[in-house]
Amino acid sequence: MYIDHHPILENHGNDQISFFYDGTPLKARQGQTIAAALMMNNIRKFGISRKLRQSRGLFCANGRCCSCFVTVNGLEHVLSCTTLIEEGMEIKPNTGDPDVRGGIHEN
Amino acid sequence: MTDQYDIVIIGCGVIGSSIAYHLSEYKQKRILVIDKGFPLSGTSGSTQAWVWVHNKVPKWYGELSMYSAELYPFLERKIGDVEYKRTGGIAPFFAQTDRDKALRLVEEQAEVGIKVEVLTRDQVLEKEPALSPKIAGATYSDMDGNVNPFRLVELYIKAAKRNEVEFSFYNPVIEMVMEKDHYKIYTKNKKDAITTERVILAGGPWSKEIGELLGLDIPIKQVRGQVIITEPLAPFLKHTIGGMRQAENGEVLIGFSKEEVGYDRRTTMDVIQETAQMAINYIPSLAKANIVRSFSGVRVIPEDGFPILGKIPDKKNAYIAAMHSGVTLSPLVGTLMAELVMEGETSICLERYSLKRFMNYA
Amino acid sequence: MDKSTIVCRCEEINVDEIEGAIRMGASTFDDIKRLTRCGMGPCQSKICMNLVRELIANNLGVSISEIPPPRMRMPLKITRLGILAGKTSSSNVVSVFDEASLEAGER
Amino acid sequence: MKTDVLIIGGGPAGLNAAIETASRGIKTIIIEESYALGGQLKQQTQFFNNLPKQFDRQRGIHLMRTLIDRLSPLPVTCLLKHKMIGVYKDGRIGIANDTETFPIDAKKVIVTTGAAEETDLFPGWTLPGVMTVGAAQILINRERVLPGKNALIVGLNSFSAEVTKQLKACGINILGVIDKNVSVNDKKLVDGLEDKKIRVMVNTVIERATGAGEVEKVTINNDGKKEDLDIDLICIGKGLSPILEPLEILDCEFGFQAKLGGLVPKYYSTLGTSNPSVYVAGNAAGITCLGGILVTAEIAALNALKALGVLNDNEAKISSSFLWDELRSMESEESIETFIARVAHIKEFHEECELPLPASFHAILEGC
Repeated sequence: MYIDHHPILENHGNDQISFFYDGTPLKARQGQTIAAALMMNNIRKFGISRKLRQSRGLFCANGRCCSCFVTVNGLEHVLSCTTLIEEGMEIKPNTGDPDVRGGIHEN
Repeated sequence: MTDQYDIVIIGCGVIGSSIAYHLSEYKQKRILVIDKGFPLSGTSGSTQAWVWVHNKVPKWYGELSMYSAELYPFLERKIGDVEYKRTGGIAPFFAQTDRDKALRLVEEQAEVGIKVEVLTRDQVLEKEPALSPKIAGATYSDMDGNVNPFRLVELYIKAAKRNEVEFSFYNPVIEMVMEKDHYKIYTKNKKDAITTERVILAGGPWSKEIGELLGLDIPIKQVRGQVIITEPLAPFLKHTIGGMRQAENGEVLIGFSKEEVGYDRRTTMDVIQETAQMAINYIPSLAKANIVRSFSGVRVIPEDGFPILGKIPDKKNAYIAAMHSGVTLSPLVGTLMAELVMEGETSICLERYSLKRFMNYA
Repeated sequence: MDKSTIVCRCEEINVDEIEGAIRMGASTFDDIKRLTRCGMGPCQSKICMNLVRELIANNLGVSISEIPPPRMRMPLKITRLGILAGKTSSSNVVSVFDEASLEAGER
Repeated sequence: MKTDVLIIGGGPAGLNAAIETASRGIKTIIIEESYALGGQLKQQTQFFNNLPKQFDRQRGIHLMRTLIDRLSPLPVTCLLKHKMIGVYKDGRIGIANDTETFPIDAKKVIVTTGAAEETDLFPGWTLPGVMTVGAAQILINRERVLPGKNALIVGLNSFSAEVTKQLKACGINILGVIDKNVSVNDKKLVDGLEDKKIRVMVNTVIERATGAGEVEKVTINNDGKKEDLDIDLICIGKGLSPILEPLEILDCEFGFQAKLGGLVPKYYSTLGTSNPSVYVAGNAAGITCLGGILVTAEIAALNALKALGVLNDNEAKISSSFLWDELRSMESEESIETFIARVAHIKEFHEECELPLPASFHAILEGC
């Protein structure tokens, strides 16, 4: 959800941009990271883990934990928390990691 | 831990742990393995872990490698799954002039039963479509493969432990004294000497230092190899490629470097960048893969390139096993060294590999 | 604490696996890393470093100050292979085909 | 690329260090991993009262502007979206951006990489909706996005308390702030939260967090008494520790100082490390307050300038003793323990190297 009236900060510009998430067109604000653009659209699960197939999303927001990987315009494993959203970007969740070692499945 | 053993093995890498395991199968001797660090903290934990045969020359060295590779399936039945994969090995070349060299290799290896093929570019690309079309050709053999070195060492140790072998880690050997029918070994963590009838030196690149404790000059060099590793990728490389392979977990390990810098285990941007460039020359599509980490290992290169195996001349009941390609050779070296210690003779003649060959030069 | 709790988010290594390695004699992060793959994933132990050091300290009954950090490896952040590749004059890197002759001592 | 001074990290410490070096005309490059300068100041909406003399009391985000404005006319190159990834054999620093990897040859390197948030371990901490308090603060103040509606905060310290209040002000329902310790030393912290009608529970841990696809429920355990809460956000505030990776591959040694955040690079009274060309400042030199971050940056920059021959001994000595006084006053205002630990850390390293502490430093020691 977008914070329209921030208790302290002035309102952002209203520059909206469009992007696609798994094929669905969505809106974001200019200057947001991909992670924020997704969370603004109530998407918090960005992918599933490789081995145990557990849900993953934003954790550290500082490019360190690598939990927020998404696929951007076909490029896999992009850190969504440090990459800015751009007009027309095609974002896909990171659900396609090969389950090369097997494991218990959970979603 | 008591202080008296029949056999002490110094070094718990892939060679030391394999010898320990194979000796323990006789279930006759009290065996202790000592390591200055923790298993896998040295060379055996920092390797691409090829089980590589086909371009080991001359042919007698190729033959030794072949026998060892053939033991892996049997070894797995005894110690467990070490993720041995006989993937077949491709060694690409970029210049047509290398083709003659490749054909000579085929002839030489054929004499000992190693089947090597020379592939054209199209044949290479058919086997491994991800390889660069700039490749001129490759040598190929279905004997090559790879193994998980972490599982390998861990399972050698576990199997040996089941046979009551004892282990002492983080315990460097500081002094060795040869008395008339036994050795006294002094270590950092133990006040009293450990006594043993026989001692086996399996210190890998540290063999030089360990040898000095017995007054020996072991002719080996330390050669650093740096390896870079990608994030796990969907399986796309079926074969072990000269310089790179895809591990079972999807990571691609890439390494081509050789530097003589002693025991310095650092990695450097210089070599990492060169290795990355080389990787792209081989497999252009890797350009988009994330590199997650690098590591380096200090490899052992005996001065003439070949393993040093067997009894140590002029030292009673002392043995040595030091070689490059310890991963490839570990099942066979373990078997042969155990035979040598227990039975006094080996099923494959090790004369050629004796430390004596260096002493004759002197 | 539930022993199946994940410690290493990337490689999905749990408390039990780490304590198993400690029982085998592991006493540093790097020992555990080699036995379990803990800390070998994309974040390179940035998130689990102190969690694991604490587990070691608790299990061995020593202070966390005694437990050295894992060795950091380049690249410090995940980097695309293509971006890493630089045109440099090759010095230490040889093709495996040359390696065969090297090993054979043909120099 | 060649430079006199390379600064790793464009947060408050990096910016302030660059102001010092660049204002003396020294060629300075800052590399910053993010798309913008400012580091964690980018989302600090709270006021900071305890700042060095040259700064008025102001919000973190405004201080960021102040620093950038002071820096912008100076001869400094800021490389955004550039990260340090390694070191070459000859000591040059390996930098990667979106397209290439290249070396920077720097006479002096000042590492101002800041701090990373520590985490807590409980079943379910990997679920989406569980994040660090710092991440939640970035979302509300930098991104203007609500990370959830009903939140539980784990770990009570001044930073987590501040962010909790900010989350509440944005309309998030705070179900509680829990801490595993039996009591909280800082009564002001607890009062500050309770004044805002936020429940504080000590001696309380998370038993587990669960949810399908994202966190939905958490079981907390207050001294044996279990309670289930419906939440969609858990913020972990376990404190900070210095970011060490770049220092490690630059061969800097580390020591342990619990009050400075655990492992900390060893450094002299100059803030020079065991690598003669590397200095460290800000939270990377031990977790401190914003005032401490800014002053350590000045000290490191000053000593780098001295080593480069830009300042003479006397100038450096006078400024240095002034700055150390200021650092002591900044740090004792917030927590004297930080300053005491810092001094002990420095003393230990000087003793280890058998290098006497400068005379001016003894006066500082006597002061604490």
